[in-house]
Amino acid sequence: MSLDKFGIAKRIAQELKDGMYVNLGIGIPTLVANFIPENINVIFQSENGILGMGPYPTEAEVDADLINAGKETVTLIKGAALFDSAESFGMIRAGKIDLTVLGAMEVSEKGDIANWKIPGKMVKGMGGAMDLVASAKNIIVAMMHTNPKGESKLLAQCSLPLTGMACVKKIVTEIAVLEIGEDGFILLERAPGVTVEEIVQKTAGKLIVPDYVPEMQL
Amino acid sequence: MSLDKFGIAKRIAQELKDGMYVNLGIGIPTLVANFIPENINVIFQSENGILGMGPYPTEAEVDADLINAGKETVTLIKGAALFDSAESFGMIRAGKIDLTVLGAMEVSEKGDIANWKIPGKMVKGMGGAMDLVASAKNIIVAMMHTNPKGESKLLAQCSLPLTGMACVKKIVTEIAVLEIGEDGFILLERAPGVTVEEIVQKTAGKLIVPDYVPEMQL
Amino acid sequence: MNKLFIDADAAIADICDEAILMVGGFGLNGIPENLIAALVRKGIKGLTCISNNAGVDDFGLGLLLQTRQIKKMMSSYVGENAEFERQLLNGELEVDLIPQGTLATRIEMAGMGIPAFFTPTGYGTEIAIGKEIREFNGKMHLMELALHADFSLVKAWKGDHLGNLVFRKTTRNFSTSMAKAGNITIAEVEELVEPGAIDPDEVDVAGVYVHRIFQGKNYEKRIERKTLRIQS
Amino acid sequence: MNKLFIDADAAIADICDEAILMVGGFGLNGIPENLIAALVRKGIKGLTCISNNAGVDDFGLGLLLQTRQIKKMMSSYVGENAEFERQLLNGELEVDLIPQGTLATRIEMAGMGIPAFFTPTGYGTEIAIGKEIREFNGKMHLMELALHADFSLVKAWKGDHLGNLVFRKTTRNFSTSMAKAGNITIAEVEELVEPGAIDPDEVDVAGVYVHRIFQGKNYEKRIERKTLRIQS
Repeated sequence: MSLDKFGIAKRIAQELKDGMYVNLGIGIPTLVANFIPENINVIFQSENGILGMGPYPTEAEVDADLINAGKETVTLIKGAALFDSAESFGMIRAGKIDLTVLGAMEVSEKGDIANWKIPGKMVKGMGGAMDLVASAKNIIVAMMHTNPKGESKLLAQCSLPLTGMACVKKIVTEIAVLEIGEDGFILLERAPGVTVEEIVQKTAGKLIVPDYVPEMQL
Repeated sequence: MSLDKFGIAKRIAQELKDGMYVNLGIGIPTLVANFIPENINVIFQSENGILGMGPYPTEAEVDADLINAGKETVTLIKGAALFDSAESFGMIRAGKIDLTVLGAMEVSEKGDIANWKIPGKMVKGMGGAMDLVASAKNIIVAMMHTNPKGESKLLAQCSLPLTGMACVKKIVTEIAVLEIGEDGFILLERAPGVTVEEIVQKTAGKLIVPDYVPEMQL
Repeated sequence: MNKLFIDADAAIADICDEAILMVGGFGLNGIPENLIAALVRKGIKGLTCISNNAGVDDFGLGLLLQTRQIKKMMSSYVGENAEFERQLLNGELEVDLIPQGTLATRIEMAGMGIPAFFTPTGYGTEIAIGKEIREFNGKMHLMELALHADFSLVKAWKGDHLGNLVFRKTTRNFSTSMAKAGNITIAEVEELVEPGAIDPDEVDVAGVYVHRIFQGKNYEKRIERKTLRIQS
Repeated sequence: MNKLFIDADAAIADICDEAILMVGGFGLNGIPENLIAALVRKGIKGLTCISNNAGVDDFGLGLLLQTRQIKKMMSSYVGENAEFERQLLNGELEVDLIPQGTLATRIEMAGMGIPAFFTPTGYGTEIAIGKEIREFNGKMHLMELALHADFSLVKAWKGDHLGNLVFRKTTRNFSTSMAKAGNITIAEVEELVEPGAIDPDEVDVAGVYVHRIFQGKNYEKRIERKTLRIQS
């Protein structure tokens, strides 16, 4: 059975390690914060100037001067730090953020990512995504395996304008966990009950399937 | 009669205008702060991270965490701001400092300045001087007209390694005020009782002497 | 040295048609509400606005879009704004999309007097087209240029008569860098205080960068996405 | 995530001969006294020290010069130190003199992930020899490279368990930038506090940059030039 968005977020949360500094993009990536394993501490960065972002506020805690990169009201954890955008992206470019989780429209078997522009449609902008993918040490993409038309989003080459080249390390979809290897996508895990055949069928780029592909443990 | 170091400082203080941000080098330039005209406010920058440097402290005010670029204990005026060296030199490079006053070993008729290195002697370093002369909007040199051997320090070309090229705007010595013109030093004023002939004799670079050279008003 | 202005209208009196402006804020967070309102009242046209976002239809820079005062936006993300989309699709508005970190850093570099720098952001994408590319430490980088403005308009929490500014929470965003990058920087503050009332250790933007300052009023501080924790 | 160390000796246990170190401070102002003392005790040799100054004969980096542990200094000004002069004239010490603003900015750029930038400082001087020169806005500039270190050693006023640092007065100097430029950054603080004790708006260096932190002791805070106002 394929995962819902919460399942994807839960699986990605397993990638977190104690002491990591993590930047979560909007959409499914934001949900990852809800599934941090009990025994570890991670610190969330928001690129508009927060290190140590906490949960959403209660009504009483709402502060118009404190939002995250998705323009949502947030809180701060004890030991948070605030700074400006130049410093925030300096931190990102200098490789101080251990993990970035973001969505994508397409990912190529080389680790290229496209997630900001569809020719012919209104382009809203790349925001901070290009900076994040150019510099984060580890980049995990959270997305559906196929687009609404049923076409694979894991391609030999991206058809859409790129956000970054050869930067994605891992992809978690509703049916599979894959990593980018030297020669293409490597299938690491499948969602509970999902067959390797289904994943093969829905992956357009080169897919390397090991002899044994375990089910995700959620 | 030629000026003493206080006279030079007093004459330079006349160049200050209300609202100026000023960086004073060590030596004679530091003394300029003692002669600010009553009716104006200027704000002193110290390149180790102060905007709004005040006078030296009383014994009770001494704070080991608060020094100026000359490593002297100082105080802050009301409305001072503190920052790090990168920001301080950013401010300087971006041309936010209106006036820099510093000493020199030699100045050329093109406005080149040499004040950091004598070949064959122990070189202590240029400190912040190269940054200041490369970027300040207005640079005034405070120095003796001749060196201890009696040789002119105002030359056609500097003989010592340069600190900066074509940057000095004005020079105040114990006998004269000069500015750098298109074609050489222009004599603007002479110290009280000092003759034009003495200044001509002590200036090795090209000196333009207007018909009337007024005495400094101190 | 008098940097004090009575209000936003007085502070922007010399901003003319075709001016290049930096406007602080991230989304609607920390935007110079009084200055934007004054620009609307003044009605000057053909503005280039450097700002991370373009406001919403009826607030922030959206107000200047409604009145067609903006000719060009330089931003990283311009969603949340239907009027913007309409003008863009009709060719009434020019847009230069810049990666957010590159935008922030180009502004910061202007304030540091650094005319050009290298960043890996955008290598291999259309952002790199026409830019000098160079390898450092085995990684490809683009050369980007500092970004200046005729006027920078920012909003701070507190400010003093000498122009020193202090920001609260995430309102620093682009505003602190923009304050340093304007040929003329105009700051509106929630609380205007005497010199000495701000601890020198807590100044975010030193007064040397700020040319005009005034006490703003009637701050709305609209929240774009009020999101609450579900309490158990 | 444990960044807490018991003392300076524990914090520098893995620094070896030939390491490249950044050492915070300006003159004797804001120097990491405990870390320097620990380096003397450890006795490692062949160090490259990036620090604006070289201390005085019997304090600051002067202590490491006395014990001949430093192979090379990268500084803007190295006066005030007779032993330094002796070693330099005898060819026992290498010195790379860098303009102070260029030094500060090369370190800052490392912390910002910018490998190279252009500055006007030093154009037309011997500092420009061998460097790429380029004109921007009608002015000549040199290309300078970011400066990194194996370890950055800094001293802050306060710090918390997550590595957030706060500085007092002019002790920021090179220390805040160096804290961001070290592959491993070690901070000693006058007061170590629990997370939450430092207002997030007042953090000078965010914890992400700091890998190790400990409470320093017996701060001498020596004053190089105590200069008093003559009271009338």
